[in-house]
Amino acid sequence: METSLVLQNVLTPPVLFFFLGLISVAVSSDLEIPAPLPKLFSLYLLLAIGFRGGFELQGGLNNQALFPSIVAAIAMSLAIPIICFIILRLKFDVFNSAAIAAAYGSISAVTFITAESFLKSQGIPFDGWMVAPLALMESPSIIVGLGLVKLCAPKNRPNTRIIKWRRILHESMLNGSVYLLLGSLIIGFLTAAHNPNGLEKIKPFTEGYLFYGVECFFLLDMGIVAAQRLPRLKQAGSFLILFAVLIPILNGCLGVFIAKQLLIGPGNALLFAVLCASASYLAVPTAMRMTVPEAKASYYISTTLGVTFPFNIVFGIPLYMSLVNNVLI
Amino acid sequence: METSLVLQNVLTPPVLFFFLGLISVAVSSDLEIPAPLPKLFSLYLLLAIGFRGGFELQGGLNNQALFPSIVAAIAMSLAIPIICFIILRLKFDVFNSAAIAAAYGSISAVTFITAESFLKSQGIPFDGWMVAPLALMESPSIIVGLGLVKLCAPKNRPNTRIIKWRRILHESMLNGSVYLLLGSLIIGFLTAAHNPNGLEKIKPFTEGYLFYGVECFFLLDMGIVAAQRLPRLKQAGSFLILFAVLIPILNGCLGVFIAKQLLIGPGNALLFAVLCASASYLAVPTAMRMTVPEAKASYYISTTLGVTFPFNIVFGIPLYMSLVNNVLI
Amino acid sequence: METSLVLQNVLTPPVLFFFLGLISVAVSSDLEIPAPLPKLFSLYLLLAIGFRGGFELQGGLNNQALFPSIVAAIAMSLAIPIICFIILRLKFDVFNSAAIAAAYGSISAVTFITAESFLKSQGIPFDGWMVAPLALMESPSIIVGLGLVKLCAPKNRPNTRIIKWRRILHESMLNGSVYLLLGSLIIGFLTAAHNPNGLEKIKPFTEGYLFYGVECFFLLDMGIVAAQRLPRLKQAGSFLILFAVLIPILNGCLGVFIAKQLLIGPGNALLFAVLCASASYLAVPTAMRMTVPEAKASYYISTTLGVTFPFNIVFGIPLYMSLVNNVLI
Amino acid sequence: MKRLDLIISERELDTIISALEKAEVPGYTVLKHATGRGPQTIVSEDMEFTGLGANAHVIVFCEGDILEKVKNHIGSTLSYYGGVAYVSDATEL
Amino acid sequence: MKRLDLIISERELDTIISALEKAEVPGYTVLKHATGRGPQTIVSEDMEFTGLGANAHVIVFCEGDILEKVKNHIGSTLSYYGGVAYVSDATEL
Amino acid sequence: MKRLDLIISERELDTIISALEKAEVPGYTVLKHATGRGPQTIVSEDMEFTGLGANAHVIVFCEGDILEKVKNHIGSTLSYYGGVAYVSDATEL
Ligand SMILES: Nc1ncnc2c1ncn2[C@@H]1O[C@H](COP(=O)(O)O)[C@@H](O)[C@H]1O
Ligand SMILES: Nc1ncnc2c1ncn2[C@@H]1O[C@H](COP(=O)(O)O)[C@@H](O)[C@H]1O
Ligand SMILES: Nc1ncnc2c1ncn2[C@@H]1O[C@H](COP(=O)(O)O)[C@@H](O)[C@H]1O
Ligand code: NA
Ligand code: NA
Ligand code: NA
Repeated sequence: METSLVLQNVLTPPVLFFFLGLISVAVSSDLEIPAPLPKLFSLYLLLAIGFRGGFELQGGLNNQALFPSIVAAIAMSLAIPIICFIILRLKFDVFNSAAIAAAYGSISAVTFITAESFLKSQGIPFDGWMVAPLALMESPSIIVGLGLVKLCAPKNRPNTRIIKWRRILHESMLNGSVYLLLGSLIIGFLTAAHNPNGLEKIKPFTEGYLFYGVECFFLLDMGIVAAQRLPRLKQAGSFLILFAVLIPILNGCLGVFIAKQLLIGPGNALLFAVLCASASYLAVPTAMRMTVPEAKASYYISTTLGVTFPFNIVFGIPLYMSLVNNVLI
Repeated sequence: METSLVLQNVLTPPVLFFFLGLISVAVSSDLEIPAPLPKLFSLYLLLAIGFRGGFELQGGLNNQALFPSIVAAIAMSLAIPIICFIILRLKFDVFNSAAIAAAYGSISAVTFITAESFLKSQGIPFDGWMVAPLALMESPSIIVGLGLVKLCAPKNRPNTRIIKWRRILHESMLNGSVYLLLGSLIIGFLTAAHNPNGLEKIKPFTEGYLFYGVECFFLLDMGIVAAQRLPRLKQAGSFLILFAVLIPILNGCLGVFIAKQLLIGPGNALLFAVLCASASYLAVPTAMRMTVPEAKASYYISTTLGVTFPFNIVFGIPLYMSLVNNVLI
Repeated sequence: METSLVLQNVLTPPVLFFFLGLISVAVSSDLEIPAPLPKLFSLYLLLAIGFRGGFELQGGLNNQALFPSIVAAIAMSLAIPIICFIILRLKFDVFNSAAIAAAYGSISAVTFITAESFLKSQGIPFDGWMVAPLALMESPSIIVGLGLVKLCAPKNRPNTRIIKWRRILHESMLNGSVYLLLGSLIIGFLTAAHNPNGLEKIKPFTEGYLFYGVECFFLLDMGIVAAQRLPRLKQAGSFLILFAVLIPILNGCLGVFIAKQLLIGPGNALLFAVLCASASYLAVPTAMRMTVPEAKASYYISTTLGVTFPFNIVFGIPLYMSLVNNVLI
Repeated sequence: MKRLDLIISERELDTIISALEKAEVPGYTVLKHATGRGPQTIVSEDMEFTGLGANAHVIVFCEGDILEKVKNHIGSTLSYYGGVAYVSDATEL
Repeated sequence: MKRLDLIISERELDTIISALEKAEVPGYTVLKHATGRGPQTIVSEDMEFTGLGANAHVIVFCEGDILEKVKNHIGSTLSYYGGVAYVSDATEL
Repeated sequence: MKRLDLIISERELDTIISALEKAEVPGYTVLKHATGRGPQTIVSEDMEFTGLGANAHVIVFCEGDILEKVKNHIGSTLSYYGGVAYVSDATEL
């Protein structure tokens, strides 16, 4: 990996604001973005990327690489939790292992957005419909995670805690973030197909500088949140911290390798790798909290938000990019 | 009414997001737009349409149709509550009848905005100063509603509950939403008259894609709110539900008929009909809650938000449009 | 001072919205901008002006006037608190005098922004890097204020209340507002230097109409807040009210006089005068509340927000402008 | 010492606060954005944007004799607009 | 009269409210956006955006006999998801 | 069991929480964005944006003997910055 790539990634406004947030906690400034403002940013980003994904999907329907990419993405979101589960079982019980594993099978939309910004500032083209795989990777990993609990949980789990498949489907498909993302994708698709006029009117809202600005703001907040998670990592132990750094690298490599088979070009390949490497802090934690209360929330949240997210934002993206450059070209 | 018009209306992003909100409650997703974000959207929309109305009014001062339209609008907002009151008294006491009647005499700014979006996507021209009638229809209907209570309330209403005219004027003119709308209208007017430079700078904020995007977001929330009102409608009974569907149709027809006399063209005619047909969920409920606590808030809120608003957004607008097309042309 | 300048200033949208807020309290409308929306506006404005200042600074590095302006600004933020302290000691104890004095040595970013809008609507050019002096005037005045307490406080101040220099530096440099402003400035600088591509993408977010719109919204809120402070001014007494009007005039004159020596042109001169004349309601009150709890918050907040801020917004800016015109030309 | 818990609509908050001041309470604390159900109404968060507002929870720590005065001053507001008021014992830490 | 203070996660609020309704409480008040620490978890404001939600503080004023019913209905939720429930005395003002 | 109600400025929240942890309370709940008036200051919502912050209402359910420790740890903060602390009786549901 060329260090210049890392530097070029770090010197984009979103990543710089992420550092500003990190540092504010380190020097104990009282900078704070009070609730529900982060929720506003998060809702907006999900709506915007969903909508954009939808109309790009409409335009990309004829693209040969679309369908294989989606299938590969879903396959990865099914496979990664199982791999992670096996590794995590070395140290953790079924509940914690399954919850953490599900988070790594799923994705982080903001990591994806940051990767897109990186590609843009590098002038590397990519396809907008890569949002479709993103939108379809949340649910499968939740299903696998909860399925693992259902199958592997100790037999003496009390009756009240038996998970029903109905419940699993509900949690995986109707979680607010997943629902908004998929819903906006469908709306974008329908609008592109039937109302080009309406599309023109809403496109600048979902793509223009407002998106970039909100991305910066949200990363500022994520910097604060990530830094606040760090002290709680001590509890988690070094095994988990190592896991949170090595697994994204492993998954990112896997992603690059698969992207090569898909012949989707270097831009899309980076995005695919980032989807594999990133871990969810929206849908999955919520679903796990509801159905697997035995798992410690601080484990699956501190690792994804406190380690994997910053790692990917700062080092992961340029790392996977240089992998893509060396493997694909 | 041509079903194609309904479909064209439904396939605009704002209406699609409204459905997304409705469905999220139906399938019990946990999608939520926490307070005070809806307030932010609502404040922004009021400020923006008020300001836009003000500068369009400045440009339209010479338009012959302006003054008659305003007079007709005020007349409607005085007449509709009386008609509604007479109908509602068949089933409800004076307090509930007056409160519901006042809501239907007033307007819903978001229904108006949605109608404008519909006109734009249909390529039908309309005048920006139609916001002036909108801004002037809130207060009169509140005055009529409270006047009806003052005149018709049973004589044994306790002394503490006697409404003073001063209070009525205060509630009708200085309600936060009315005040912001009228104030922004005046600011827009003054800016257009004295500071064309400042006007150019703020116009994109009040008209551009930000407006359209916030409209989508707000309708997403309104979908959630409307769906949450539905269960409470059972209490209200079928008379009220029927009322909430038929009265907008009646008022919409009246509106189209009057618009024909005003010779204001099909675009403006639709907007006028929508003003008549829509019901208030901002200023009127607040004023009624303060001055007529005997009226059940769930009646006047559930009907306007849970039935009339969705009806107008989805079916009403295309219905009035086809009426306009058949009556005016 | 020509009254026409006042009128031209008053008839800009931001100032009109400020009046709309003031009046809403006067007529007791229930218009309200609930927390944390004002915080959102404030964070956005700080981030945007900081970022803009940063990249303008990058472009203005070769400008001869830059360095002298910064030095003069810091000197003023050190001198003004001492002057104010001496005057205030006539009536107030050390704690209150120091706290109020520090506020007047510091700046109000929104007054600065309003002055920029005024310059733009007058077509008078100014330099974007004037944000750099702004960003560097908050901390020194806090240091002077707390230093004055440390030196002049009665010897019988209990041990727990002894202020440590470390604490003073922390409060003055790492206050959330100062930190965000300085941090965004550095990010803007770095982006301009290393990532022109990223700069183009974020510039419209920090400069475009969104900025102007949020400025209007924030001034609407400031109008409400200022008017709500007024009743508490009675407690403060006429000495303080007079102080809050005369001191900005004095400081503004001083500012114009110094700006003349700096040869920075009329636009920059107005901005410099406004920096001197305005008083802080963000960083300084927070720092004082933490370290000098003996000072009455209602004194330093009511004067800055309730008197000096409105005075500057409405009369001060055109007054300093006409001073600039008469002194500089 | 006594502790008074008042739950009323945010729209009546100013009236209630003035009444408390008239009764000369030593202080009070207000928590807004409360929701709930009473014998008369349901107050939900999703209606806050309309201007109807949510409930406010007002806490007052004061001597028992002040409570009588409070009762006189807020009684009419509570009976007109609804809301509840409960008293418990409390001692300073 | 008794006063019941329940502190639970916002995610379980609907379940708890239904349980209270089943126990036929005369009313309740909910304060959301509470944070805190219990024997099991730390709940902080900065995680609200993820959908995990903060805590809710539920206050119920009711007769003592209703509390037994409440206990039966909410017990399983509390033991499954955590949360605390305390009772004190209260009298109407 | 006892119930402790603390009302302090949000700016001192971290200090107070550390003090509670040092006193080894079993848990606590925090409600931010409280406003109010005390003998010394008025805290209103419209100043929150400046960074002054509003008040926080901290609730602790704990055994009586822990309260003594709490008192020792938070006393100086309360007397320096203001705020109130009251105790009532409570029993687990
Ligand atoms: N028994 C109760 N326990 C707790 N809160 C209550 C109770 N009754 C009413 N409330 C609160 O007081 C508000 C006003 O009630 P109401 O008098 O029905 O309008 C409700 O929205 C609840 O928040
Ligand atoms: N002793 C306590 N005093 C006050 N609040 C508590 C206490 N224990 C728990 N809580 C609250 O109850 C929530 C749930 O606690 P837990 O049962 O640990 O999940 C915590 O987040 C606190 O807000
Ligand atoms: N008697 C009281 N009852 C309820 N809350 C109080 C009381 N006194 C003070 N407070 C609260 O404690 C905060 C700090 O008060 P102070 O000690 O005056 O700074 C106030 O803003 C109120 O929210
Ligand atoms: Na992944
Ligand atoms: Na109407
Ligand atoms: Na100054």
